[in-house]
Amino acid sequence: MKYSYFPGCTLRNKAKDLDDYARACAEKLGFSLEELTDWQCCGGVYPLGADEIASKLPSVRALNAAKKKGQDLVAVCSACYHVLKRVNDDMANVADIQTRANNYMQLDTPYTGETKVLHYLEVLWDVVGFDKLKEAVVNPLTGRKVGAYYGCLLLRPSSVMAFDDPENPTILEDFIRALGAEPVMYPYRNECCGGYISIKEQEKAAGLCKKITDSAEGFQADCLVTACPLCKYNLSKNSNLPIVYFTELLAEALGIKEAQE
Amino acid sequence: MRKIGVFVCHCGSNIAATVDVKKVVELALQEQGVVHAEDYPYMCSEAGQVRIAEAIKENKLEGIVVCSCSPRMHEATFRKCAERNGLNPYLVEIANIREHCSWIHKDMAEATEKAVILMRAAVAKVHLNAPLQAGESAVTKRALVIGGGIAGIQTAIDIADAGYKVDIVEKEPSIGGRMSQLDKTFPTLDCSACILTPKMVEAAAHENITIHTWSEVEKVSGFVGNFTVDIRKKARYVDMDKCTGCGICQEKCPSKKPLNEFNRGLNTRSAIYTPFAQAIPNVPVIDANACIKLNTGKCGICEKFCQAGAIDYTQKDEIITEQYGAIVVATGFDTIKLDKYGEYAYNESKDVITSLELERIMNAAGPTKGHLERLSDGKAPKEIVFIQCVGSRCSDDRGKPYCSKICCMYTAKHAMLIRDKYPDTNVTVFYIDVRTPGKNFDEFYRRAVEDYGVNYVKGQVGKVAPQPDGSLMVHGVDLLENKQILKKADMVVLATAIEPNPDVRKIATMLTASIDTNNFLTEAHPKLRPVESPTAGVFLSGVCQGPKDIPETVAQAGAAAVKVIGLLAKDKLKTNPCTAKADELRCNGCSQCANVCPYGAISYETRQVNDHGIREDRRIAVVNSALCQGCGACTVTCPSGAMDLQGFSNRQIIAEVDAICR
Amino acid sequence: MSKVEQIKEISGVNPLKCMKCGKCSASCPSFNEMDIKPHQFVTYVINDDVEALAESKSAWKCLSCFACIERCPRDVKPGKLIDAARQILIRQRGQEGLSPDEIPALLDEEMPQQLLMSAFRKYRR
Amino acid sequence: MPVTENWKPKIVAFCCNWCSYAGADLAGSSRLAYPADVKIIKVPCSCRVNPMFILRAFEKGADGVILCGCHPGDCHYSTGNYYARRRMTLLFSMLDYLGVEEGRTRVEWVSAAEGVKFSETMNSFVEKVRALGPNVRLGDLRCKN
Repeated sequence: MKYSYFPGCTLRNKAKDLDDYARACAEKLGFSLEELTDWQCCGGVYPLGADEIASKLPSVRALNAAKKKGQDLVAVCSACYHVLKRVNDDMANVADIQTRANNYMQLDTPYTGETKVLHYLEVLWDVVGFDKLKEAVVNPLTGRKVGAYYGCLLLRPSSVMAFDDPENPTILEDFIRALGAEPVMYPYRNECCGGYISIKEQEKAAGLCKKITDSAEGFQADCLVTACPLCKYNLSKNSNLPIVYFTELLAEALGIKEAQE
Repeated sequence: MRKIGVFVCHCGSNIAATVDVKKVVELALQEQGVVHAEDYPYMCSEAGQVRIAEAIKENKLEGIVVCSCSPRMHEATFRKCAERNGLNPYLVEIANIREHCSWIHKDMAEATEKAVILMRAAVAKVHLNAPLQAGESAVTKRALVIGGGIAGIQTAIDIADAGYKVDIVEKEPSIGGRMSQLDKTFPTLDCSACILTPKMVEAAAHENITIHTWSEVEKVSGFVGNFTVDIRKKARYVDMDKCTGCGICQEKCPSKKPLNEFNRGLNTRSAIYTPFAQAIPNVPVIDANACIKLNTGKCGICEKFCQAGAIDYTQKDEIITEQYGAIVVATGFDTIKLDKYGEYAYNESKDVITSLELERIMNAAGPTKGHLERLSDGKAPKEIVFIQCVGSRCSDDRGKPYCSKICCMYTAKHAMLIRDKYPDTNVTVFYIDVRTPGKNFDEFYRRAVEDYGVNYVKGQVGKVAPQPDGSLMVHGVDLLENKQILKKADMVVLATAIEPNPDVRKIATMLTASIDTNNFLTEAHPKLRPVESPTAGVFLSGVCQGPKDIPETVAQAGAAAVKVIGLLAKDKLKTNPCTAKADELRCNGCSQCANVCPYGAISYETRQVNDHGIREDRRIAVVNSALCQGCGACTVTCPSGAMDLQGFSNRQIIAEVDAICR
Repeated sequence: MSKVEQIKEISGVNPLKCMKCGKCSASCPSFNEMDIKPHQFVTYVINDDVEALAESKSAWKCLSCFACIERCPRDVKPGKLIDAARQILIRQRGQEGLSPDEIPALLDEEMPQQLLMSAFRKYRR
Repeated sequence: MPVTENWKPKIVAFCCNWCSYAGADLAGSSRLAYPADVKIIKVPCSCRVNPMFILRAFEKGADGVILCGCHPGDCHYSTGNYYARRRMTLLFSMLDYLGVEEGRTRVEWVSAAEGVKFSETMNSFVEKVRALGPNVRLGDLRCKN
């Protein structure tokens, strides 16, 4: 199975781990990620305004490129996934945005939301299957107590993201379980880490992160997994609790991490 | 050419403000056959009807058209008026120039033009109306009440007291319904069982009432006065006549895993069970899914211990067929599922409960024997938070758009009872509005605040977060102080929205009773006929029609009973004369009409016909006008055009089409 | 078009649907930093009080975490309203929430590009 | 017929007595506007509508015909709307064959509680018929003055 792959700006440098492990694990699990040739940054945040068209165009280009290849479009970074999926929804369902974006793009055939946007975790869940994933684990993470940190962007708004239950998601917990570790349930796993606010208001972000990591530690988590470089940055900066990308954990369980090191 | 009169109603300013009524009158007089036309402020008023009466007499009118409100509102009024004055009531047509015209258009010229066209269509139709005579049908003097909660019980008792037979069909093993699950009732705090049980006993003992518990309505056919209903009596596996209700079977039954529905699944029960101690009938049922004997053939312990020999594993479901003149729907409600409200951690924490679950916890017969304790660790909660409007007043796809009406009052009740019995327990209520319209209701709520020190906070809760120490962190807001509140609670109670019992959809379909987008049954008129369904002979009692508390439910139950009694008191009912009729010269006896008739109203007979001088025997469709409900399915199916519907004949409808397209 | 009309247009939100339950404010992680709270924001738009919104810090404090949008029982989406107000501010020159000169001092070694991108989108045109 | 700016379509709406006519009443009592071009004919059930009536309307110059009944499963007479649906499917495909555009005919289920839906349905239907312009296909010249 081949997927179009949108790595995103951060996975190209600061979050290279997230990217490398994702690709390596994909090969091991029998699917491959073909990076789109000339993708542009998604912008990091979804432009909420109904009249913001230009800032949605990079996503439309990526979506259209995947459409031309006849592939689903996979993202690993929560923010890229969020932006791509919401722009795609606009292109499928919001007539005004659809018309105006297509007017800009001047495509041979207009893009109307045909591409399916998937998060890497969804590929693991829906295509590979967590039971198959479990079988592929060579280095089960037995005894590790891992808290899933979802943050905001994977889950909300659920009407568009339709990723998991927005208040009590389970996909990462199931993933952790498949790798042989013990998932730790804690209530603030879908609360905001502060996001972009940390550029100007470190203390604000620190407070929010502390609430999250304190809660996870209270429930005995050894570490947290996340899919978002910004969440990882904020949480790591404000806590001693190890924060790892879910792909790193995956690579470790599949025996890829050691091989690469 | 018939002489037609046209009467244009102003409806005060409802019509006249948007439709030029004088113009309608003027143009009506130009229509063929119209010999009289006039307008009047309120045609439906006594004085308006007098004008119609005089016009009928003076002009020897042979048909009238009233341009007014919807025929659903006053067609009957004007038909009666015509009949009193010697004009066949079916020679009256209504042009709906209010709901379908003046109320939806703003431009006077446009509305007037439309009103004129609607008038013309009605005039064209009435020229072709036939004088019809309503037939008569007998009334079966027995009523069916579907649902044995307080609504159904009260309706049944009231009908039975008037001397008519009533059957109650209840799908649970006992009558009693939701009210039997409640601990205390507002605003008097009397014990629910203490006031309900006597009613249950009264119903059971009443010579005119038959109770079918563990039974469901399976099929309904017929029409007002003459319903035929199949009732499935589910296998109880216990002989109702032999059982003495001693209860030893329940004590000895080794299968103790099934969740106790009566206690909202908070504890378990045996496979053979009566839902609660005061159950009526006091005869247990065997839960076939959980019974070891029925599933494996082994066990049989209940049979061994039953001294009365009442256990019968061979029982099968039984279908009984009964005749009724009237049917009352009293199917009640349930609380909504909370799966979509993950932020309140209902599925994550045992100490987040619904208010109905709290009723069971507070009740002496409940899972904690009436002690207020946390279901997670059995500890007494010291800090309780109530959250109002969970799933009510929502316009998203998670909840219900309506106010559930009872929650403000029962929460005040719970808060007060807890503060009274456990004074060292703090109670906080997060509310949006406190709605207390009802006798002694606001006083009751104020007592909770002023005398019992319940802490009411105006604001909602965004999240309930279970903490490592087992407590619940409530993230709320106080809108009056304009600050966020973090409250550590031991128990959170959700005032969960109520919704009609999910079975009501199936029942409404069987009864062809209409239902609204929230699954509440629709009334014939929201103000003036609140206990009648638009389907004749079907009546509404209790929450199936809309959220209600107990006093309102009982009042409506009585009102529904009165309507049933009024129906059953009649020996004969007038039937709708707008029935199908076959033209014997055109009918070729092909049977296609009988195949589409939902009422089995069409049969065939061989009859001698005189077809333009040729006499021969032919097989001809005959419509039983008592059974025909006038849908018209047969008229369109008939390949030779022999079948027509009186009152809505092909010629009449075509005349309307022509008038509109003119 | 008035500013309030612009806010409604950009956000696509009908503030009249609000029943003033406060669930947005109960859910908001930036509540304490906001001078006009999320639920008040809706009322200010209804009351056409744009000056107050323009002077308010709230537009810069919203994290776009979408908790209010997710939980709002009336589908009002206060977060979209706040974002629309922010849009109107940054579309006026000199009103941006972040100037390029400030940035070097804010950077650190670990900071992901995503943060810079997001911050630029949120604070500037 | 040339389309003038003042052209108004003639639209016939057949509504069943139990659901859709009541839905139209509710649209009225809720003051939910729709164009005056729509004229409603009450029938007991959607199954009373003979395809002949619809042909007649087009013949007499109607520009659009819409049939409204109870939702599937909610018919007052149990099954009438199913018959209506089947008949209209056949009729509409025949009309399409004859060149009467698809947008000029429609079947819609509107319950007694759906005043909003009734109004929205009529608005969108009229808009569609307006866009199509006057119906010229089945108009019988003998019916013109």
